[in-house]
Amino acid sequence: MREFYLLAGVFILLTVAVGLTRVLLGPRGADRMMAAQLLGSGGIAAMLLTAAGLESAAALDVALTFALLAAVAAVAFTKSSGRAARTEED
Amino acid sequence: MSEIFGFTAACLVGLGLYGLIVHSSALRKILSFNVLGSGIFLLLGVIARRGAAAGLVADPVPQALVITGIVVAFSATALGVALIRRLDEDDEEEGEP
Amino acid sequence: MSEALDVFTRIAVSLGAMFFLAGTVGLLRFPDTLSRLHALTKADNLGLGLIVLGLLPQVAWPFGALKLVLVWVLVLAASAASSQLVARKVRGGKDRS
Amino acid sequence: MNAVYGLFAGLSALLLVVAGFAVVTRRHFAAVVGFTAFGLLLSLAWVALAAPDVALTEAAVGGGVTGVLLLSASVQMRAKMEVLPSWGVRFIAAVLAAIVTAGLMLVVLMLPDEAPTLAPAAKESLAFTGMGNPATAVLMAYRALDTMLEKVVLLLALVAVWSLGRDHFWGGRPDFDFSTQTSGPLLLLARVLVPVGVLVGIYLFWVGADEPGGAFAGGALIAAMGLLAFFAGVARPPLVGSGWLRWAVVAGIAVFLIVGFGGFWGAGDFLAYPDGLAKPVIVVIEVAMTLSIALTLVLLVVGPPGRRP
Repeated sequence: MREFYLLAGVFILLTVAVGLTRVLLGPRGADRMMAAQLLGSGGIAAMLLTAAGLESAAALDVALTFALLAAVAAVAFTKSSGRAARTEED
Repeated sequence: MSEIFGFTAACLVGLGLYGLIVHSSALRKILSFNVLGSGIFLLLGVIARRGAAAGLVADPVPQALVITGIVVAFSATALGVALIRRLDEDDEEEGEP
Repeated sequence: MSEALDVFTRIAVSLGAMFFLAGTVGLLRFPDTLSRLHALTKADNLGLGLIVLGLLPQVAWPFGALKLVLVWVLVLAASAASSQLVARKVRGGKDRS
Repeated sequence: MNAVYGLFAGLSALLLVVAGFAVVTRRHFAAVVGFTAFGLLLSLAWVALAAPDVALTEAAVGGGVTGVLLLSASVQMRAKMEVLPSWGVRFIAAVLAAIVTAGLMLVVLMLPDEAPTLAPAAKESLAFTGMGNPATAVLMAYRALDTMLEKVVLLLALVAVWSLGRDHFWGGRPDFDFSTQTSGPLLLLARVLVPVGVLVGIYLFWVGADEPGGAFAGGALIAAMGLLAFFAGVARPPLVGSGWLRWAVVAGIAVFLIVGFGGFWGAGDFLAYPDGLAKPVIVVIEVAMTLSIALTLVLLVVGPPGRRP
């Protein structure tokens, strides 16, 4: 069962990492930000699965921290990607 | 098995060093420097993991060192960013492109 | 009983992983920003939701379970709000041009 | 165990790909997005290395406040793309970096089989302080002087950042970039998330004595929540000149010093905790430290005063 958790976690991580190519492709700041957001929730999922797989209760707290910071990062990205886009248009 | 991360750490240090040399903008130099620092922290983490003894899964002393290091690295980054901003502002006032 | 729960966990976690795969494919293959946003929110909400659901029977009761649910609720709130922000930004950009 | 091996290898590969992307890409914004993703992966690696305390600190400091800081800097830059030097210079730099990497890899291979460790010594201090978390015990008792000096570094950095402000702005509020516009969803998010986040931050600090957590992780999380409040416009960065702010910023060091000199009188040495009272004294220091850390991190991100008082 522990092996299953870890493999599922690695699978999700690799999947969402492929999605990171959107950061390269763009074209908008919003697209780049969404790729990062997907990596964020994928990372949270992987962290939860790692917590179960390595039987580390503390990893749950790390996941909780991730969940809170993902929101802060998402807001910061949206606000600044709008700014970056505007200055690019200038 | 934690040696895998040791090799990763060595590569991270190399990557950061490369970025530190080739980038011309200060922001990217700071970012590269942070990657380099993360590599060194990771190396300390591997050493801590190998030092498992006395019923502890890892040697807590290097780990505590890394926690302190992360915060100090952040202070340096913040100071660097503040310097960049001020430089930018001064450039703008002097009418440089 | 615990074997049945294990099977339930396996199914739910696998389904969740599939949603992450689908979300990534959508993010890469869908033609415009708003439909990509749709794909992303499915992965966020359902993928993570299914994994949390699958892990619920396996964690320490009640605080572990409480933390798991809290993680999911926080991600839901963040994803809902930032989707709104992204969508407004995209639409606002179109209206202006 | 094969799955653990898979986790280590997969994480390592991802770390290198994402870090490489963040270093090499020419677009500043994409580089910062990549760096934030790197922080997230790094903290997964810390969990895999049995260092949950470091994972928490890395997540809260590396992913959270550093991300916002670099982002605000990248937005301000007028050039959105990086101009790279010629092909030859890049090649030489790559060779140089490869040599350093190879040397470090050799070091990793040559690490002594019987790893030197301070774990037994740390374990002893654990028993003395009555704590359950070895990392916190090291930070607060075994190497407490380092922790105190590190607080001084934070304060000095803040003094340096503030000194970069212009004279006529002195005493005003920092001009934090994107705090101008707000909207419904953002307000709702801030009102829901900030209280929960502050609560989780206090929880992290509180369990830090016995479980992974501690003042740094808790303080950094609270700092990130403060930034979210600024983003949403529900709070404004404080006036740099206000008296309460200065007291709050030095509170951690002040309590540390009082306890330190009190050690001469109570236990015969600087920063020596009296027998049996170690844990309560450490908790008092940690409360002051968490407050100071949270505030200092926020102030470092928002930068020097940029508006007239």
